[in-house]
Amino acid sequence: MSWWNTFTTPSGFWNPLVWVLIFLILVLLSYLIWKRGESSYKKGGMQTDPFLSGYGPESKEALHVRAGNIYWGFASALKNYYSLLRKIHTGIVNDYVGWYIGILAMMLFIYFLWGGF
Amino acid sequence: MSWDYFLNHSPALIIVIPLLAAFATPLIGRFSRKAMYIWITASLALTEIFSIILLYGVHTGGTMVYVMGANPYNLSVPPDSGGIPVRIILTVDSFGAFMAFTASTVALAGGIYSIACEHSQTGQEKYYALLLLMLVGMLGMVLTGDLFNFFVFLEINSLASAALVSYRIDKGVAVEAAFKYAIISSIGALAFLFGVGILYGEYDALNMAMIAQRMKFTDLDKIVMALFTVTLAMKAGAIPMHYWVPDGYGKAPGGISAMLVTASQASLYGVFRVSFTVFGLSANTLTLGWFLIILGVLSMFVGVTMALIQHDIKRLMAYHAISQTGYMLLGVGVGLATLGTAAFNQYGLAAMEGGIFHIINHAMYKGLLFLTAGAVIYRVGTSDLNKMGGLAHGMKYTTIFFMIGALSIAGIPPFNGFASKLLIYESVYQFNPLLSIIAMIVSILTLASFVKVFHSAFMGPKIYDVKEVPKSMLIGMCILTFFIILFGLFPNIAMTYLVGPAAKALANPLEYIARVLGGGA
Amino acid sequence: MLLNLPFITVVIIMALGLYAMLFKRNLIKIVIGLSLIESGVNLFLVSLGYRNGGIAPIYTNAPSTNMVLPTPQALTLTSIVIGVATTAMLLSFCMVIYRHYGTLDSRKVRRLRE
Amino acid sequence: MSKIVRTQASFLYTFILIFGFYIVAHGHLTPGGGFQGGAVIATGIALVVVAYKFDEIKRRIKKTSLTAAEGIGLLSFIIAGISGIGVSFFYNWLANSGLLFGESVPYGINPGYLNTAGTLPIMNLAVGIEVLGGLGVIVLYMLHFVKGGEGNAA
Repeated sequence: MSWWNTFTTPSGFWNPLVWVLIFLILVLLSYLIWKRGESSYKKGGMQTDPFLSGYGPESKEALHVRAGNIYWGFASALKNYYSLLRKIHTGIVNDYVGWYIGILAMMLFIYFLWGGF
Repeated sequence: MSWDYFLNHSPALIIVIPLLAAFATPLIGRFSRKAMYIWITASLALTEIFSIILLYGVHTGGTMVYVMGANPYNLSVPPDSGGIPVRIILTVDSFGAFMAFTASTVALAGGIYSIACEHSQTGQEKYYALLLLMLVGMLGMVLTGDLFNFFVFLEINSLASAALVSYRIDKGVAVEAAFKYAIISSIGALAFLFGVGILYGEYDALNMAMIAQRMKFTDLDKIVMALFTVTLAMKAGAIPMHYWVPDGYGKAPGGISAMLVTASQASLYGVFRVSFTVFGLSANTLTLGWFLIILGVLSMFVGVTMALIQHDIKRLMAYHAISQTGYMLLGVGVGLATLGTAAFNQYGLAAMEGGIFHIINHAMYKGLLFLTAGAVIYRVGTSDLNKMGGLAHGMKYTTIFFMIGALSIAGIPPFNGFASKLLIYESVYQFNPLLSIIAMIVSILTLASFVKVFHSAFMGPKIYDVKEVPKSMLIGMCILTFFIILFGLFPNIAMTYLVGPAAKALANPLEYIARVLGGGA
Repeated sequence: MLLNLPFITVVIIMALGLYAMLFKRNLIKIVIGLSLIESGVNLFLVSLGYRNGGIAPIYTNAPSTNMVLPTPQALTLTSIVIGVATTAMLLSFCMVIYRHYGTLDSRKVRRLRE
Repeated sequence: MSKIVRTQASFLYTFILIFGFYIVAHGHLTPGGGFQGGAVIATGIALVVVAYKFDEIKRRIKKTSLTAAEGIGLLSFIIAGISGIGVSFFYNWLANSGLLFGESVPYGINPGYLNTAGTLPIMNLAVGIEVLGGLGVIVLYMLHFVKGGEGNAA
């Protein structure tokens, strides 16, 4: 196994150099396709503004989605799961110790039951 | 003073250099700030060089044994001791050297980064002394061959880390985090010491090799096994004992957050060392392996789902650190569960290699991400993602570094996270397809959550008029980026020289035991 | 039975310490609980090395050579030193927390959660 | 505190220091050693701190000298360890050499000789200096809040 060789996994292989080569070729291809496109496009005209039923575009500051609103749907779909997790994360130092002691006791129990052979 | 001399004494020198540097730092800092920076950087670089010497020594000569205070230096079993290893014995096998390399690389990056990042803070000489002591703790944990010595270095590590977490008092919130971290790590260390006491009472030995050889696996040993594995898994930040991780990582200064990742991994090393070397020969490794696998899967899933809803940039990354620790526990856990069966050579060893490869990858990219988060906080002054936006206009290099780190943690080729994740997916799929599918879903969610960070912090209209961060912070990030790209493009370098030997050394405790008890020959 | 007495004490001390850490809401009391557990572990280590009728393992003017094991005592000493450092650090954290939060109640010292 | 306490404290302070250094110096012969002796010395500092007003203590005991003692003690300990690196780290090259602390010890029960044990007494001394500095600083900082500081840390 020398350093530039293919990296073998249990049922496959992985060679980053080949991947990068193919990636570069694909980038080149897409550039060529892009180059064949319409070239009369001008920056800064009416073409670039989004069309919102005739209303003027909002300012960019107002359109920026803040972090708290991203994945709102994901969080509200899993509402029960997250409310459980929020309940567990109390932030009280006694609970931190309690979880540790609890898992310790549980593992003692499990090792005694199944770890004995 | 020849090459052989440095090679033979490197296990001690790698611990002594940062220790000496730590104790001299307050004295030098009293005279000149600049001299102190040079001193810190030089000692960290020297430690890094010695970690490479250690890797070379282990690669050419096998497991190294170094006995403190003995004549000659490798006399682990003196002729008049009756076959019992005496004194403090450092035992460096490939896995230990691998961890030492990881720790000292991240410490080098974090130390250089801190020079500019903490420039205006007071009490800097204590900061750097503690930073070096934290490195000493990590190196000692991964290089020692003695359980009590492991406890001492564990305590050095956690005390120094807790003090560093509280470094920026931040209206008391950082101190609250440090208090919680110190309480939970002290009680864990005491539980570990209790286990060491039980083992000493049973087998009259503190040396790991000696205990492993004498192990009879009585009921008392099961108690010790629970104490050791649960404590060290807690210190590594596995769910459901992870509560200190977001607090500690989230409130530490940028460079320290990166180093806390490797500090947790030193505890992870402890889990693996204890389960393979000390208990691996006699215990039921299937139970132990499933314990690690279940912890790993829980950590992966709960960590990443908690990360998705965070709005504090460092807390979010801390939850990702938990989630990535899950991959390592999963990979090595599969290796442990199949240890000794035919399946081990089929896919178990590959799973272990994947888990261990993920350790160094995670240290590099999560270190880089924490450094970029620190850079963002350095310029913007807040860690709340809701208040950020448009930073890419001013901080071009930081944005590029963040993108590299984020793509790497999400397992996008050709960065290094992909290679280790691929190994874990393929080998775990053969063990149990469900686990592998969960791992892939977690990877997708990781990408989703870093898209969120990238969008809300770096994209969008210009809100803050920020400049690029100072040079020393960029150099710190550059060091870690170099390794990410190196291991990404040439995974075989890491596989041949670092990961493969480490996995084999971990899976074969008999060689470790023979080296220590063989009188150090 | 008499030789088991130290081990029974160890269990009682550690149980008391755990009780304090789990159910007491004052941060200083939590630190006290930690110190109690530490004392329990130290007592456990020292009792491990005891031999019936043994004397302290020092050769100066010793009446006999029947000595207790010195290694657990060295371990205990190290653990005590570490314990001093831990306790001092935790108590100074408590002081800073009190100055900024105005309370030492662990139910109120939780600005970090989720 | 009252005048009686203050007089007693400054009288006892010397004796506590002497006793502490005795424990440090005999660390290789009797129970005790660097940490215990240093802790005894730090109790002397604590006694003075309890007895006097905070401003007076600040004049008598300097924080900077204590932190310097801490650093010097740690450095000399590690240098004592490194000095044996020709053979191995922490190698006791002074023992049985006939130099400082270099006398050889007779086997078996003996009254104990101060001039033995090689680098161990040097390390004890270093640890003693370090611990008196470290614990002294801790005591000073903690009592700073109680006595002289902002006064809101009860």
